[in-house]
Amino acid sequence: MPQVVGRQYKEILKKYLESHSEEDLYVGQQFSRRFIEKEIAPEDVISIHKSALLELHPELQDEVWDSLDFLIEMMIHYGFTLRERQSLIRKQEVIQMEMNVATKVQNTLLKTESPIVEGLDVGWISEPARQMNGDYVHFLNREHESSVAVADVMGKGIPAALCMSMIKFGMDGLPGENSSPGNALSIINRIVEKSVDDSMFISMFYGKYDSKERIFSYASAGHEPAWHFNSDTETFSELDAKGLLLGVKVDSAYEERSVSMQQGDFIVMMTDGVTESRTEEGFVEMKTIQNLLVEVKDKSAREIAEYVYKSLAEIQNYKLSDDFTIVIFKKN
Amino acid sequence: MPQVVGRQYKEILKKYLESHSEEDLYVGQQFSRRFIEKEIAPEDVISIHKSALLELHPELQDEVWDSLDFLIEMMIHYGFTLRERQSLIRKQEVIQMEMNVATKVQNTLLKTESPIVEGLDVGWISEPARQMNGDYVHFLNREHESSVAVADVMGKGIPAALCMSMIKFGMDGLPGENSSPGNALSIINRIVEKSVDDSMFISMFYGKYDSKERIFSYASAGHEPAWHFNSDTETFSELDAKGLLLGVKVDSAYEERSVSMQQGDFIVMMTDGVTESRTEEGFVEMKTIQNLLVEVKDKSAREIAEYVYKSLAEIQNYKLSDDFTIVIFKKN
Amino acid sequence: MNRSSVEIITEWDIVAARQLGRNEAKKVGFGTVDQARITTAISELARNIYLYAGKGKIEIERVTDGEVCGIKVLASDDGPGIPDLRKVMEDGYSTSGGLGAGMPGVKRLMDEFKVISELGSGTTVTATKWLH
Amino acid sequence: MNRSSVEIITEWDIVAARQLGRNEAKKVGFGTVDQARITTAISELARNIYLYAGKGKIEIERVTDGEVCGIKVLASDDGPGIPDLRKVMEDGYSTSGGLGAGMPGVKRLMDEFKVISELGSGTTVTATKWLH
Ligand SMILES: [Mn+2]
Ligand SMILES: [Mn+2]
Ligand SMILES: [Mn+2]
Ligand SMILES: [Mn+2]
Repeated sequence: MPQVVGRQYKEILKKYLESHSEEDLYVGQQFSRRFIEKEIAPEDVISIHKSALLELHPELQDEVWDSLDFLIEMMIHYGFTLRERQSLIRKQEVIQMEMNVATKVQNTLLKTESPIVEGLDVGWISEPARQMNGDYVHFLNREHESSVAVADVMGKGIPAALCMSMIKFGMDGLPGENSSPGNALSIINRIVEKSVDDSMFISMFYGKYDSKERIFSYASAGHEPAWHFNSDTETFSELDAKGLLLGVKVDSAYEERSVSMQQGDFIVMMTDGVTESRTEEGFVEMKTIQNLLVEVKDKSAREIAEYVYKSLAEIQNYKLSDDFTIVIFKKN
Repeated sequence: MPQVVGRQYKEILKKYLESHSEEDLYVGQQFSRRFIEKEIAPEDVISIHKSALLELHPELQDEVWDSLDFLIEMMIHYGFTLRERQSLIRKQEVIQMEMNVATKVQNTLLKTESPIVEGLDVGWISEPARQMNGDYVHFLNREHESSVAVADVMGKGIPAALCMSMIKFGMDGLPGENSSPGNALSIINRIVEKSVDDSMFISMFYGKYDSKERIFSYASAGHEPAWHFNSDTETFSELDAKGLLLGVKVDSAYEERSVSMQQGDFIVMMTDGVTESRTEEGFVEMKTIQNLLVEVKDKSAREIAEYVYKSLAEIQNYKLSDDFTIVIFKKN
Repeated sequence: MNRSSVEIITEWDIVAARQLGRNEAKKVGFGTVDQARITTAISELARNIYLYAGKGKIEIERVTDGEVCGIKVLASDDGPGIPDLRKVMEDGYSTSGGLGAGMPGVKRLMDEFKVISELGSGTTVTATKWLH
Repeated sequence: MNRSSVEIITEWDIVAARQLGRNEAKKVGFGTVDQARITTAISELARNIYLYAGKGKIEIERVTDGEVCGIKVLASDDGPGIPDLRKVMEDGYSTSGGLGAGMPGVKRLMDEFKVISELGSGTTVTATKWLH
């Protein structure tokens, strides 16, 4: 402990004992903050205090000095917590650096490309609320078929990131003959169930457009329903299918349904970050989002997706409360 | 603040002021530890102390009480650090839970199976020093060829885990015509370089056994040399080839070399966790490890790998200082 | 009077804001330690204004919620605003950077805490402590 | 005498070990705060023996390294040993679990620290503090 600290402390304490002024307390507190930066423990502060008081008022009774010695003893464990805090802060800084690298790796790893299939216009956007995206979109192209998985990993952070790599493996490994949405979800479910903790679930919507038959078939693992926009009637119908979240049960079955698409129709697949967009007044209504979609129904799939994102982000003051993902399959 | 705390404190302080006994200080410290568990801040402790002293010795001068008020003021920022520590501990617990899940996911994700190729006996072991393994082994089987990549990711934790998923992608995606060790490393290097932070490097040894030609060819990205055990002469020769670590330069070239294998010969590929096994006396000598290998030269590849691991783990008192990976390709 | 305020322009105004806060806290009936906590919170907010916004205002209001009394501190400025609020509120960051206990500190010293900040148009912090 | 020891069997022995440590620390010339730190470290080690090993020993030795004096504390027991030393030494774990400041605390209170533990055959901790 440098002597100069003790001398300065004594000066401040002396002034305070003479004047009781707020200014001295302010100066004292600023001084105590520097103590913390220098990792001076609270027991040291009591000791500095005792020495200062002893110099200023040596006439005080023994009880004063003894009671301060007792107080030093009481502070030793507090001193330990202070040093522990320093070490925890350093650890947290290391983890933050790791997360930055991990985010970069993940982005490269999970890159996916929109499919090019005759008669189908695909557009999508996926924006994380925080650093790492817990939503995931993966496209798969096979001859005249174009598939997409839209997933929301419950739980965030590191396991979510690894989980997505797993989904990607699962999808890339799907055998051609099993590419129907229901089968695909069953297979991915088995992989997820096997490798993931019970506390971690994934919701997934799996859609496939067949450009020969002009049919969109789909299955859902506890995911947000998609919407089908009918360009004739300018109305939306919900596309939902029965199925448990991925990872709950090893032998889950996934209902498969389909709908035929006319020119100008589009399918909107999304995560709950879209439907549960939140403003200070509460949730944004489904009707509001559908109205946004109708406003730009004649634009390209990409423009539709971006318009919805920008509008909803603006309403929320650009502070997303959840990861936001929207995928548009538009028949043209 | 429950009044009972103040009363108990007063009793302990009273006894101490009367007897100055070590026992009272012990009781006092145990008491202060419970304060911390109850998140009682240091400024509260001073305040409790002041009240207790005031009841015990109301006759003390004003300077005593004023100086304790000053001390309370000095402790406020310390109180903040205590609460911050609590929050940092909770955060760390969350991260630990995430890591547990992530480890499980990673293990499933990176599962690899020993190749089955005529005339080749393969055995291997990879043991992490800590929770997550920063070494990685991946096998690839193609008709009469059997390849293996042995990698050591520098840097540990989350990005290392994601990195390995990337290597797996890279390898699974290797086109058949590029399966020569040198080409394989070039391709993987490009993937790594593109997606990984400059501060993160991977060393990799890539070996391929051709069962038609009975030739083992190899390339190395700054990795530990492998050893070739010649069963005729019972000697080892080093297999090393020129090449930079993965991720350093986008267009690194990797020298490719080969060696022909006779019956009873085997190749030992490993990470520096094997060659740099450390005991209290220093590093384990290369000669020691090679002697271990000779001892079990007639056993199966799997037995050889396990024998080396067990012997070296024992020498190190079962406390690995680095991830430990050894792969044996044995010609039979 | 239920509400009083101090303009923060020089470092001395920080002391004035502290004094005002301590007096009010004493009148409401807070004990020594809570007086010190409320005063420290005001001090931090005023110092942030002085250091990073140049000028602003600290207002102090005595509040009641049913039978419970309390003290409410309002710190406002037209300064540059806080670019990344989430980061500023995170533990370990603001303190290690030497910015002082800053926002997370104030939040912990008080019972309720709210901060609104817009880049280029300033920051408003509201913090309340109730007499338990 | 350069070395003295206390057997730890009952909780009162913890107090005796503390007293011995404080006296020795005072003799070596440590100030009040460091005396308290050394005593606390001894207290923690003795308490660990008392709570988790049943019985053991605290030895205290005055040491010198060139011109520097110091005090060395040796805590040994034949208890069950520590199953996961790495975890025990990690910050945040041992304290939150109610085991007290435990090992990381002792390590921080002293200048040098070493622990050897074998499952089923006991634990030995050596901790030294130098007079700066
Ligand atoms: Mn999510
Ligand atoms: Mn979501
Ligand atoms: Mn490594
Ligand atoms: Mn290594």
